[in-house]
Amino acid sequence: MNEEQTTDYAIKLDIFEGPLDLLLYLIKKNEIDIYNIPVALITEQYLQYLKMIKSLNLDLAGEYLVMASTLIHIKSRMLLPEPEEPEEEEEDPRAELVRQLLEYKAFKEAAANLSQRPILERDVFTRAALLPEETEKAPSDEEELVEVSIFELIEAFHRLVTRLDKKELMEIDLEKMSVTDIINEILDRLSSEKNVTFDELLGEIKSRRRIVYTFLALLELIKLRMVKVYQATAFGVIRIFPAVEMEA
Amino acid sequence: MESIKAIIEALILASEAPLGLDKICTVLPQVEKSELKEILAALVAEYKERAGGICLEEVAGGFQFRTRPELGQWVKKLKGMKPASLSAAAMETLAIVAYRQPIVKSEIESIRGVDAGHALKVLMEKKLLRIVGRKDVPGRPIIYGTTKKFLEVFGLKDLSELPTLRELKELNEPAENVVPVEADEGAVTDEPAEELPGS
Amino acid sequence: MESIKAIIEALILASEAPLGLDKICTVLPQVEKSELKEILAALVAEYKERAGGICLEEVAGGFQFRTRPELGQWVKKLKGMKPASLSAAAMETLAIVAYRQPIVKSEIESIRGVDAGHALKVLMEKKLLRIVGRKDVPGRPIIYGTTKKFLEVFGLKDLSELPTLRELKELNEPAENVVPVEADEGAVTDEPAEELPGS
Repeated sequence: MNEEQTTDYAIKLDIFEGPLDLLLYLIKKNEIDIYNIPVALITEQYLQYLKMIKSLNLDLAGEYLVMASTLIHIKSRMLLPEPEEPEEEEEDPRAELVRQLLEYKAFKEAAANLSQRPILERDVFTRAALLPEETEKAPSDEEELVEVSIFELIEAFHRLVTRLDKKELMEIDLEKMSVTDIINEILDRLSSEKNVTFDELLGEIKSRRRIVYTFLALLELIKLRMVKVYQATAFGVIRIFPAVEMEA
Repeated sequence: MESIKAIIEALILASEAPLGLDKICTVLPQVEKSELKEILAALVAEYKERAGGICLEEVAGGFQFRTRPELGQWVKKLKGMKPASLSAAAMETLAIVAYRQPIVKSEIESIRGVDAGHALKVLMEKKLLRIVGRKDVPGRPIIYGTTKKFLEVFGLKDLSELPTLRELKELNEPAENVVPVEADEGAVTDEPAEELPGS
Repeated sequence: MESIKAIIEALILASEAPLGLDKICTVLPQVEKSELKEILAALVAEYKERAGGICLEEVAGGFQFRTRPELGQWVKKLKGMKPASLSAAAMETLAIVAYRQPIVKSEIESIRGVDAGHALKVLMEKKLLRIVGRKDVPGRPIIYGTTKKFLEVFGLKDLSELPTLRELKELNEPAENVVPVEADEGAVTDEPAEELPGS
C-alpha cells in the first residue's frame, strides 16, 4: 500500500460506524456494484485497513474482525468449483452480506434524512420564556397525572447506588427484583385474604425458581416482621398471617 | 367563532408541549370537535400566509408555535449555543428504532454491525427513545421504541410521516437482483465489475 | 425590512427572558437601532390590532409574547390538567422504594442521606406509593411499597419488568470488544457478561 492510501485510510479512521460502514465506503470508492461485489478485491482492501489500524496501535472493535473472517469465508466459498449438476439453485455466498449491506445502507440514508429535517433546538425553537400564569401554582385536580419514564426511574436508582459502597451494591441483584415482586404479591393476597398457605402462594406455577423465590420472599417478610408463619403439625400446611393489620 | 380562535391561540402559546386536539376539547367542551379542527386548520394557514417569524405547526399529535426553520441561525446567534447534535451512531440507531420499533438491542446491532449500548443510552437520556416492554424470549430483553419527544424534535406529526425506506422496498422485491450470479464469475478476479447487472 | 421583522419575531418567541432592544442589536448589528425600534412598535401594534390570543408586550425592559389577559381563565383551565413531573428527590425516593420494597422511611433516608418525608408525601399524594403495613419493631414504622398506578404510569406489566441495574450498565459501557475474536462468522451481537453490577 502506498503513502497516499495510508493517509486516505487514516483520515477515515473514526468516521466509520462499523465494518458495514467501512465496506460501503470501499464499495463506493471502487465504484463497485453492490449486487456483484468482487470479494477478493474488497477483502484485500478491508484487511489492509485493519492492518493499518493495528499498526497505529488503535483499538480495533471485535466486529471488524468478525467481518474479516466472514469476508474470507465468502471468498473461499466462491473459489469452490461449481458442481457439475447443480441439484438445487445454490445461493450466492455473497447474498447474505449484500442483504446486510443494503439494509444498513437504507438506515444510514434514513438517518441522514432525519438529520436534514428542521430539528428542535437546532433549527427551530419554541417559546422559551415562562408566562406569568406558569409561575402561579396550577390548581391541582384530585386525580393528578404523572409523566415520567421508566428510564428516569432506573437512572435515579443508578445514581443512588453509585453513591453506595460495594457491599450494598451486591445486595441489589437480579433475583432481588423478582423476590420483591413476590413480596408484593404476598402482601396483596394478605390484604384481601386473612391468611394463605404456602401452596396457595405458589399457585399454578410451581417452577423451581418460583418455589425458591416465594420462600425467599417469605423469609424477607418474616425478617421484616410483616408476616407470621404457622404450622400446626410437623409436615403440615404452612399458613401465613399478616403480623399487623394492613392499611390501604 | 372569532373568540374561540383567540382562546385556542392562547392555549397553544401557553402550553409547554404541543397541544393536542383532545386537550383543547376538554377546555372548550361546548365547541364541536369538527369546528375546533377547522379553526386549527385556519390558524395554521393564517400563520403560513403571514410568513412572519412564527409558524404554527402540527407535531407529535399536537399544535405548537415554532420559529421558522430558515431563521434558525439568528436564534442560535441570540442564544449563543452550539447545536447539540447527535453522533452518527446515535442517529443511525435512532433511525433503526424509528422504522423498526418495537425492537430489541440485538436486532439493532445486527443491522448496524456494532454494539448499540452507548447510542441507546444517549438516546434514552435525551428522551428520544423509551423502554416499551420486554420481549417474551429467554433473557427477556428490553424492547425499545421512540417517544413523543422524538416526534417533537424532528417535527413529525406521527410515525406515519416518516419517509418510506426506498432501498428496503427494492430489497424485498426478491431474488432477481441479489441471487443469480454464476458461482465462479467475478470470484477470482480482482477487477471491479464493469457492468451493472440488469437493474 | 419584512424579513428583519420576521427575525425579531422569532427571537422574541425563542428568548428565555423578555427580549431587550440591546440584545436584538447584538444579533442584528447591521440594522440601525432606530429602525429596530420602529419595527418593534409596528409588531406590537400589529398583534394588538389582530386581537388574537397572543399579544406582544413590553415587560421588564424587553419584549415578550403573552396570552391575552382576558383569556387567562382558559389558560388556567388548561394548566390544571398539566401532567406533573416529579422532582429529583421524589424520583430518587420512588426508585428506592421500587427496587427495595417493602421498605421503611429510615431505610430510604439512609440510602439517600437526607430526609424523605416530603418526597414520600408527594408520592403518596400522586398515588404512586402506598402503605403496605407497619414494621413490628419499636415505633412501628410505616412500610412503603409501590401501587398499581405506579405500574401504569411506567407502563410495566409487573415489577419484574423493572429494568435491572445490570441492563443499565450494559448501556453505559459499550461492550469491550477489542481484538480477540474466533473465526465464527456472522455473530455480531455480544452476549452480555453474566455478572452482578459492581463485581
